[in-house]
Amino acid sequence: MTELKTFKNITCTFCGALCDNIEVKVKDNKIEELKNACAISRKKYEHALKDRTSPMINGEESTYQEVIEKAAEILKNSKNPLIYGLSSTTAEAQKNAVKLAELSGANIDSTSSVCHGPGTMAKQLVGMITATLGEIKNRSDLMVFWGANPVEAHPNHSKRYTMLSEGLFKKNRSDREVIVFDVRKTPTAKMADQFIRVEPGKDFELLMALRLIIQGKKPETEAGKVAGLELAEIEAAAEKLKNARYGSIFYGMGLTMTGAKYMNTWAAMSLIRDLNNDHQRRFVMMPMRGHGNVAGSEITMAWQTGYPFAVNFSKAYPRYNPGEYTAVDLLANKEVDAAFIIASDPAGNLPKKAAAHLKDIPTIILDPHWNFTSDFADVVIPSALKGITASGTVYRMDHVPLHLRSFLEDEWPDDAAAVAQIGELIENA
Amino acid sequence: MTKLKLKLKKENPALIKKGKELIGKIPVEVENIRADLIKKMTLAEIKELEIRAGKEIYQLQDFFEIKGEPAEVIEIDGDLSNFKYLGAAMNSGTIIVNGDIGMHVGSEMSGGKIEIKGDAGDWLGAEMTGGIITVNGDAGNYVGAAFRGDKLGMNRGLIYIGGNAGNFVANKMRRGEIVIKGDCGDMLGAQMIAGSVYVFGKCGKRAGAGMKRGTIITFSDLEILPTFSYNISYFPNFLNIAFKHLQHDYQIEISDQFFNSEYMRYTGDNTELGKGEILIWKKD
Amino acid sequence: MSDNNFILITGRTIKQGMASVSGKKSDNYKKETSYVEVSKNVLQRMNIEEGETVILESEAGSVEVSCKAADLEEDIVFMPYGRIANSLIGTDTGGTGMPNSKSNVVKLIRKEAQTN
Amino acid sequence: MLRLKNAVIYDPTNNKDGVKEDIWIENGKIAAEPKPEVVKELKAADDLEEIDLNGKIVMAGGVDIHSHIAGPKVNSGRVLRPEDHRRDNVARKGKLRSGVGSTVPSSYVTGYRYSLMGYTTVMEAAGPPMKAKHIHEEFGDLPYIDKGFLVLSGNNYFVLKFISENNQQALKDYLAWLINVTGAFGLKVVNPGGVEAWKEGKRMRGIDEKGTHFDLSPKEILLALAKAADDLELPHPIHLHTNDLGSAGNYKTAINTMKLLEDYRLHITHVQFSSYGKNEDSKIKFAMATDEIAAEINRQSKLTVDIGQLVFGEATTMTADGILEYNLHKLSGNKWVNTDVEMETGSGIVPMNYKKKNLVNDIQWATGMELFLKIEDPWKVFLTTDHPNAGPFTAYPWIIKLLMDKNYRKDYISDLNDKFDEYTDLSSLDREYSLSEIAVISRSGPAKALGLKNKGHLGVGADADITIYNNIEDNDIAEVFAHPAYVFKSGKMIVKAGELLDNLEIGKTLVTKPEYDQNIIELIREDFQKYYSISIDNYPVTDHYYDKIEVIPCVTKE
Repeated sequence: MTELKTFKNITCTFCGALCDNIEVKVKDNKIEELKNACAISRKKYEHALKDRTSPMINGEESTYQEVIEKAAEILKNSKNPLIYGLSSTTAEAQKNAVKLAELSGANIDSTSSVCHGPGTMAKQLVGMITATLGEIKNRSDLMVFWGANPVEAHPNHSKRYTMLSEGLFKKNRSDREVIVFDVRKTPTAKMADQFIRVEPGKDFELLMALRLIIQGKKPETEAGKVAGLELAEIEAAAEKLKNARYGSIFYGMGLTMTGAKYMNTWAAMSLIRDLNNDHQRRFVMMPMRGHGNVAGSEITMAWQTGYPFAVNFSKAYPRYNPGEYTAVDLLANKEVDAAFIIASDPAGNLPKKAAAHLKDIPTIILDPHWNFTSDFADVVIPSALKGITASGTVYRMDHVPLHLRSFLEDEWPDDAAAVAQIGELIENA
Repeated sequence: MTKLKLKLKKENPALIKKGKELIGKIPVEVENIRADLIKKMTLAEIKELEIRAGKEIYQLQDFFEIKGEPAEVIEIDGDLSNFKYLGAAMNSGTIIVNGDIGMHVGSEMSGGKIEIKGDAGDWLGAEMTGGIITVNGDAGNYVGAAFRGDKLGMNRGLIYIGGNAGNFVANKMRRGEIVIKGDCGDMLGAQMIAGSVYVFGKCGKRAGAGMKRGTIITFSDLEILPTFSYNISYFPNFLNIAFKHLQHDYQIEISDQFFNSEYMRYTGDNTELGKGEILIWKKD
Repeated sequence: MSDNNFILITGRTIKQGMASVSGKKSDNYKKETSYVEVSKNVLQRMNIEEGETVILESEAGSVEVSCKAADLEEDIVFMPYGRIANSLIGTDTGGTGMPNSKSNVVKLIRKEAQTN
Repeated sequence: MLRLKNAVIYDPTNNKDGVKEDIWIENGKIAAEPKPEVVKELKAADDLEEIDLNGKIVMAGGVDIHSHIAGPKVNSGRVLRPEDHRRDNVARKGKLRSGVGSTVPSSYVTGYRYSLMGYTTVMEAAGPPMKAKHIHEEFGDLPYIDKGFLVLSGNNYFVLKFISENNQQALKDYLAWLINVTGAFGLKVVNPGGVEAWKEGKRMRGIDEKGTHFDLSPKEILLALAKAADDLELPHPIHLHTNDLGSAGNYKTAINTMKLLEDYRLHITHVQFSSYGKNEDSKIKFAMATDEIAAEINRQSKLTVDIGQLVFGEATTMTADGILEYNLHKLSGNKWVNTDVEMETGSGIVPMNYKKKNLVNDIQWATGMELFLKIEDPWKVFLTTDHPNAGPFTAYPWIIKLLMDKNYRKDYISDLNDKFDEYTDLSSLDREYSLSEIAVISRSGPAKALGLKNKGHLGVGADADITIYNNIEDNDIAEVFAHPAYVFKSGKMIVKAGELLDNLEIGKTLVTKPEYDQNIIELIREDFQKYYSISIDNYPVTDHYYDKIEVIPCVTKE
């Protein structure tokens, strides 16, 4: 029997907040004790070693080497494959995946396209004013959550980085005003000083009205209302934004998935830009990134290809176009003839009819755990657990990189190794 | 008139099959099918013209039965809904498609004419700088738009759509005219810089969002953004001239009722320059 | 909007999060992703009991889920993000790559009403 | 062993100005000429490869002292600008990875284009310490060239805190610790105090004003940092982006700064952006101050500068100086990125298009040119475009042509704004750079200023980073420098006949490891744990991030 070993400052990879203060006690390759983990993180660690995948081809058990070779064969023989997922794996695996996409003339897209990709598209139109989380903790006197519900999606976010954190200049909750804009009174809204209910799908109109007021003009509407709100209410909200010295807006899927989609974020980014026009006032914004390393998927893809997601390699160089090379579109239009899913579950997470095409074409999945996609995948490649049995790099929602240390043993290689091996087989074929 | 006639083969390398069942189609990129280039080639060269399906390179004859002779006019039969970049960057000549076509038709074209008898995909005439595109059926999103990150969309030329169009029509448009006989989707003329768009059917949400200059003319009611101002109700003479120009120069039918008629004028987007205008026809 | 049409908001819940990391194929994941939250007033108006199975129908598909009363505005219904909610989401991204995951219109139908 | 025969060598470090000699290469280094009997043996054993250069020009590989090539800011610039890449595609070829180019190229293409131009060492000019892992990750995908990065240290909480507490020892230890844990090569100082002011919603002018929470003037910060860098014997002194950068009349701030730090080693970067006068009577307000700046540089003995030469056309401005980018955004109306990095620094990005007919752009262009021509000693002034701020690095060959050929320069001026001559002296400057002087400003000088003793020259023991150009008599100068005939990196041929060989390799990461008192970690731990958002234990760049590394020793006193 081995001794109890303690690992401090371990990074949890569940969400984009990447809390790096998890304490784990390990004995006999098992987690005995966990500290500082949120409810979701705790479940994640508890479940880590259960429900593990094993090498499978067409529903038959196989060997690791065989599944790797089969994956290479499928990608090589495909005319227009899709590589998708990436946001729950390490930057090292993401880098290798881009190389693999290049080698196999594939389309490569991350879950970002159905998550915060629209924010990145908006950034390409107007730019983005942002900060690292610690800066917001230290300075922000007004925190706005727009279509974001971190209490349920990023449970430790408020304690570590926002409302309840201790900062350099802002010490506690009473030093900060908190406003939540949302279509429903979420648990996050319940923690705020003010909840402003936005009519569903009308975020764009409200953001544009706020911009106008901040520019010193008046919105015009026949009904005297915008997004279900009286003009006076909107003016009062604008006044609060204007009174901030270092304001911050955290935005979630409530902005990126609704109505005007990326143009919502464009409007929000334009609002933030306008708010910075007063010399005394700073204002920043932050996407509430969901998956642990979804930010990393955009970062690694960008330095290798110049583009953040939705990249196509059929011409042996990268091309970019969300709406064309994004997973939902490629699958819904039935344009791809093979798919390699890396650390994701499109059958669970994409619109059902898009995921359905995966059942028709050869599909490979690389994931440590069984999920809805591995259920029908032609090839299942098992993998080590990021941040538990595998090391690597992850990028937080504010692009701060963290190194993952492994503290348990695994029988399977990690994602980075699997992807690299498939790439080598294609390259040397 | 001499013509080059292409007919899509029923069996072609783009088909994705599972056993005998057709389960999808690989995108085919045909930017080499350009009237201005083909007229200078021999038939033998045309047959071997490079065409890309996914990562594989094929020849034109792998996909099409080729008839006629090298000419300034190309006529294509078949369902080309998975074909992209037809006539992209073309500067003269004519392409006629008797069927549907995919994305990027006539993008960056500078002259010539493309006629689509069926539907067209997204990015039709994106960043075009001249020429005429007509679509009898529907068109997709980003008609006459700017590509991702670019500053300027369509900059001269005409796009006519007989059916409906998708979202982001005339996105960042700089110059030229777009005429849509049917409805269009959301974000019409978003971030438009100049030029004119006519929509005879209904417009989706947020028309003119972030527009700087330019004119959107519609003939049915429209939800106006709070960042636009109601300006005036008047009889714009310039519209009469514009309609006549569309009738004479492009043979576009325009009902008499729209001439010498009253229009409501809104200006915006007031968060930007505010010099764009939306004209809404006032039914008597 | 007609009386039983609502905007479907899909989103994360802490229990859905906990369940999703505890095995996608567990009963618990199914449980945490197969209900719809509806405003109390709407339930009352439609004469639906809490816990009752209802049918949600969108252009993309339809699902049967159980009903929860919630402190919600009457124009929306809420479902935890997951496989079942995704049956209701269409694939048209409008050229953006992003489907309408939070702005789909769904029709809420009492299952009993239908079978009867 | 490799022998490059019949080379015409321009190696200013070793006083070789067009000397016809052979160059011998062994184990990646320049070797002494072996004795005849050894040559015989090598030949017999087929261990001697010979390339006849037929009188081609040979210089050490180019050294870029200041360029933005990797890390969070550069990458954010890539994401920001799909339009920058769309028409400039590089397809996969052999082992060479694909990518995109233009002003913010992808990592692979950045390495290719430097190599194709004969540059073999590049210093990434500014890295936020907290995101250093990202820089090193990108370095792993940046082929061929040797590279290092300068860590931002002019506005860091602990820097400002220790200076305000007058604790020079702690400052020195902290800086040394920072360089060690971030894997940096040296210290970058950007608008000291001014970035903190930007975060606090304040504006500071000059170097005397105090304004921020820390109640320090830029002057106090500059003195403390310059002293610490000297005391640590860093190979490269503080690398300074001056206060008030980019604004009309800022030359006074630059000169005050130069005078303030006269007794210390100092490198002022992209000095072109710090050399503007102000003319209240003129519509554009902008004026030249190249006489004043050049005179001060000529007067000083330790000071070096690089230019940051403006290039007409597309550029992507990016700097840790957040307020500067805000100003550029207001000026241009272009898209604007700002990222404040907690406890350390800021940053901003704005795309720009410099236009030939724009008088302000013309003055900026002429400022760079005039400084090149008015600074007498080429060992004090280095070729940069502050890539991609004033223009892309791929413009270096064109700038070299402008410096070497006064007639070309005059022709070029005729394309600019009609009023050009009313605002500038450039038309009256007749100086032309010699090949030797070009070798100084593009390799020997920067290598010396960086303290890289094995770079920038072709003496025995130097790294065999060698660039071979066609002669300039029969060819266009810009063409010669844009397309070297051969490039050798660490003794291996990587470019032949203007084409990259497809043997993809990753170069070395250059770091320094100054010594410090370990107690510094305990001294900063409490504030770090409270006010950073990550643990201090997760802050250091671990060995996972280094592939090939070279530690440059901290010795400045001979």
